[in-house]
Amino acid sequence: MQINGEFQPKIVAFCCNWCSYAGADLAGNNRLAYPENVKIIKVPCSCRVNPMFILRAFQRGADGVILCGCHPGDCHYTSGNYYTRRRMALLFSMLNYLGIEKERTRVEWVSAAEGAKFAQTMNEFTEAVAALGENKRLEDLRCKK
Amino acid sequence: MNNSTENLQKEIIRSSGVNPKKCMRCGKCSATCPAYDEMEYHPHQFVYMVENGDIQPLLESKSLFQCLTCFACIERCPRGVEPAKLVEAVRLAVIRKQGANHLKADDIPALLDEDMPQQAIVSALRKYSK
Amino acid sequence: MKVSYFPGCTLKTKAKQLDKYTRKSAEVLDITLEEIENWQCCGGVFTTARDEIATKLSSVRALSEAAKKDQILVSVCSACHNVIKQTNNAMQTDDEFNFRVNQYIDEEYNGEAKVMHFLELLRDEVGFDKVAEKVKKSLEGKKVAAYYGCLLLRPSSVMQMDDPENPTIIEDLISALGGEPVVYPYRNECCGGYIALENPESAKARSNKVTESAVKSGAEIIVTACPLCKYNLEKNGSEIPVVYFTELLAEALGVKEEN
Amino acid sequence: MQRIGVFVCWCGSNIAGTVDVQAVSDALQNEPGVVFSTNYQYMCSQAGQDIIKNAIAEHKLTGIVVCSCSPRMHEATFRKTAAAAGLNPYMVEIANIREQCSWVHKDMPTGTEKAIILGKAAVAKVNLNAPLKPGESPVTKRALVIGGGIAGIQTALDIAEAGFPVDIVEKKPTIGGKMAQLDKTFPTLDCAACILTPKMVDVAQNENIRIFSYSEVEEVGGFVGNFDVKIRKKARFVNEDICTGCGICTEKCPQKKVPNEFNLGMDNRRAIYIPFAQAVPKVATIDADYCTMLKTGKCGVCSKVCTAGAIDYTQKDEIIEEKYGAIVAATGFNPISMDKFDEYAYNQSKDVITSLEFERLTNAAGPSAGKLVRPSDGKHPHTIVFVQCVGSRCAACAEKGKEYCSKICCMYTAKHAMLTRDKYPDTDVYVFYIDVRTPGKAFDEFYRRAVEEYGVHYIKGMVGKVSPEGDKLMVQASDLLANKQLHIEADLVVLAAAIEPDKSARPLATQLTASMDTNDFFTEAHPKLRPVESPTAGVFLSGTCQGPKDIPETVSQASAAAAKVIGLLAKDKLTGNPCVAASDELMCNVCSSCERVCPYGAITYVDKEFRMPDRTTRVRRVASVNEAVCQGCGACTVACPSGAMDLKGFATKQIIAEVDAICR
Repeated sequence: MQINGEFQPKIVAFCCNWCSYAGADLAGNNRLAYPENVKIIKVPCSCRVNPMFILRAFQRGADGVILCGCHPGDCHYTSGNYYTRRRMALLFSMLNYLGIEKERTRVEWVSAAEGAKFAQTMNEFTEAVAALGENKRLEDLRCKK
Repeated sequence: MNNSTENLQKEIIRSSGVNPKKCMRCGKCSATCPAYDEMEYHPHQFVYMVENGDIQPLLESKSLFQCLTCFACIERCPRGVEPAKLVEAVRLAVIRKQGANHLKADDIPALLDEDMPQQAIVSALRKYSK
Repeated sequence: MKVSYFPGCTLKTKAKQLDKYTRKSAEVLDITLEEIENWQCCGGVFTTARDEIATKLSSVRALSEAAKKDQILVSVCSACHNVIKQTNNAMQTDDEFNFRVNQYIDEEYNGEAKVMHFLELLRDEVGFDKVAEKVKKSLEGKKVAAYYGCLLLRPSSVMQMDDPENPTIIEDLISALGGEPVVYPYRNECCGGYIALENPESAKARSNKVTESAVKSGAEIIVTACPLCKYNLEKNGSEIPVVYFTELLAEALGVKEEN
Repeated sequence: MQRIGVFVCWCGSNIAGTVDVQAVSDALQNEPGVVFSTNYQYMCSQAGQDIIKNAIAEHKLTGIVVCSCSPRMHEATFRKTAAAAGLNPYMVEIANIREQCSWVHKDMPTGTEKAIILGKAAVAKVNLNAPLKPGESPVTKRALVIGGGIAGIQTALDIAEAGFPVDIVEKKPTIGGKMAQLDKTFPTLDCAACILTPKMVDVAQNENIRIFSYSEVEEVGGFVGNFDVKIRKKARFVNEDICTGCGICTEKCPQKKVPNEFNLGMDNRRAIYIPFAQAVPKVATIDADYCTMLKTGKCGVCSKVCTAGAIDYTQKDEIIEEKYGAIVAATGFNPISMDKFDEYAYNQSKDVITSLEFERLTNAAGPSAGKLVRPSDGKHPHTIVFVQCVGSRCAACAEKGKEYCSKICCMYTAKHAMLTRDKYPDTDVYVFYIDVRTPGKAFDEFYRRAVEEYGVHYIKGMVGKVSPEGDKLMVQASDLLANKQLHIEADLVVLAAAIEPDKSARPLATQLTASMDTNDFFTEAHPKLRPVESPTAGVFLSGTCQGPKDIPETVSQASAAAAKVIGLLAKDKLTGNPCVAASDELMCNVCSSCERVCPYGAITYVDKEFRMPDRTTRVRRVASVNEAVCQGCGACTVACPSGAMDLKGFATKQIIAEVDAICR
């Protein structure tokens, strides 16, 4: 998306309900700014994120997708983030193979206490994705208005 | 730590394959070492000093040539640190330098006695010379 | 049974008896020892440094030859066995070492050979019960102290011969030969090894601890598998005889020549 | 098609300061399904809630989107509002335009634009929402405690006190556990039996408690509130109801050479035995491995001397089936085997003992009647060496030791050292330590007393080798502070062996579908906030089965577990979280991928009849989610290769709709 001639990436952030969504709330409570490009979707656990969701996001024109979950060992559901870690390692390497730069995808562990980390992560991620420019891979042109 | 010490430390850690950070300072290696009384720096000190980059005193120490490579410290270390490998890596750092052989072939005849097995001479040369 | 045999340099010189009685006993036990062609000295001691390549090549060549013949590589000298087994382990587990070694040898080798000490061969392939059956002259009444030293057992993660702190393999052999094994605390402590060359006092202190401990426990004779152990214990004044375990074995099997 | 109402909150200026709320409500008005859209200053206020209620009635709304603060703040509020107006509370979605929009963005146009997108995503989701109803299940008001040590005893007593029946299953012939074997307890030095045995009696006398001693859990089925458990009551060849515990049989039994496990094999007992004088239940047990009568059919002495006629050589194992609402694991610990630590000569010398053996040696009811003597020759030891951390903090080899700190050894060794010096001031006591760890109330003071008042020699360093020589033990050790190698001639060496979970815990965890860590300790539902619950609903943890603990800590955890159990049993019905997984039976191909990833054991397989197109029926196995057990993480939904598994409230379609809305 171009706004005032400047590229504005679309970024989808999946946040687990227990740690990262609360971390994002804390960033808000502390008024820690991060780019409005980031739109958060709440999931109960990072392991709820089906690789299909990420493919769908890219298909629909997302420029970057980030997944946030509890730190390893802190998962509310004991082991969910371990599944996430393994699944995403595989998915991201496949996406990279398909031409979606690895900087466009990321898994980050953000606890409910890490508002600052959440904001900083989103700043860095948005910057990295913006630097890559628009994502053309996997995009379904039929979905474009 | 200056640059050359840091490089030396890295080299010793790489060549020995030992991670001195695993040490929990229990001293079982030194408790088990048969050559303890011959040494100025003891096995646990080798681990500690290499970890801290305090390597120069080790390079100059006679302890390097008192280790019997009996592997008792490796066997009994509760953390799998393998101090003997570190002692060996420090010793190699010394004797690999030009002209730094601790034992020279010419010195050997004077040290021999009639019954001494070849194995002793070969081992000593392996351990003390490059 | 046919196995590859790595005698080692000391067995050709100062420790001829160790070699001789190994061969004689093997014959009785239907083991054919095929000496490795053009074997070279193992180096006497394993250099643990991962970047020491050249000193380990002779072991790798011997291993490679045994592997090619699909034979177990057997040695009887503790030092040779230790060096060869540790080298083989490094070839199996240390990729960088493996890669560098393979630059120096003709045919690729990746640690395929099976390495056994003669004692292990007797225990695991022949069986001590079979050895016992062949005993002609039982060692009955003889109180024998087994001296393991360091090299047979350690590091146990690699050597995997026996419990490093409470070994039984030589004791079991002594029992199989009709003797009475004497267990004493210093049987797995170091004799001083090569330090005898430079610091004989240190070696003396180590060796005396071993022999005194054995004598106190009632031993009449000490057996070992290592020429250097034998030298150190004898040289430093052991009160009781120190012999190679193969000598007792040959004696029990009735193939020891009386001088 | 849904009829959706959108309610945009200003939150005073919190939202309205950065977001043009009118523009948001206008923009969302045009979204598919939206029939009503408005904005108001404080949606969470009574007036704001009334706006929602009225709109539901007036516009016959079927779904609601509130664009406001975080759902963590007011989702519950708005769900209640909806419910009050007759709408299913799960038809409410929140678009978080405060914490995740107005508070983190600065200028009005971008804030407004993002708020609209977040609103659109919420609308897209509500369009696919379905009314959800939390499942309900009844609660069996009875608890099962597995393990009858101090942890199990305390948990059972607390539950029973609250009025609920409790059963204790203990595999040994008596309850009491490890604490019954201890002599004194730190840091107060009161005798273990004096404080434990009254509790054991309380257990025996409490009408709400049944003890199944010499019994083991055979099978566990069901789920929270409704466990079906089979208990195997092993044959003890003595009728428990008749036996008076007089003990004549245990004196007359001619088989005298049975190692006495209560004294760790340091003396012998008979083939028929009562483990110790204060055993509960105090009934005899025949050890079938040693009983001459059971082995050869010839003897029968115990039967002849039993005036009560309690001996029954024909007794068989008995299976008891019972229903429970909650299960507490309290399986305890054991010291690890010292077989791999022969550098300390444990197997070579009788005078090298473990700390638990030391407890028995100093206990008045122990094999030496409380006199501290060497097991080998019965002589008084003059020099004692204690070695700490034997097998604890050992990362070198998993077969040898444990990577964790066993937590209790520093304190009990200080206790042993102190008591020895107190009773036998002529004894030299050395303690070799790596670190002395004494975090606990009055713990460090206790350890300092051992050093300062009792003159125990604490030496920083480890023992390398213990060599038995004659009747002495040569201890070779390092003194790290003096930088010396020490050689001490000792009479007795005491090893502080690491502790490990009881071997019965692993199979039990499998039966309970409770998870374990790599050391076979039970895992807690949350390491900080839910430390006494297993992740498996209805399964609770008490004592050392969860991790190394001393007695005070064990008792606190035992009571905490009891409180959780009481909270569960006090309910008549369990209301679940409706956002649980559900399997589409037509699509399920029984690959069991979902079952494998489920941390709660909520997924089972059931046979289901399907009508085929040709009107025949066919029975097929399909995955079935137990809604009472499922916690709604969604791991199974992603693991399912056929897409049969979905999560209510976070359905695949709903999340995809949100993705689409955001990327539009």
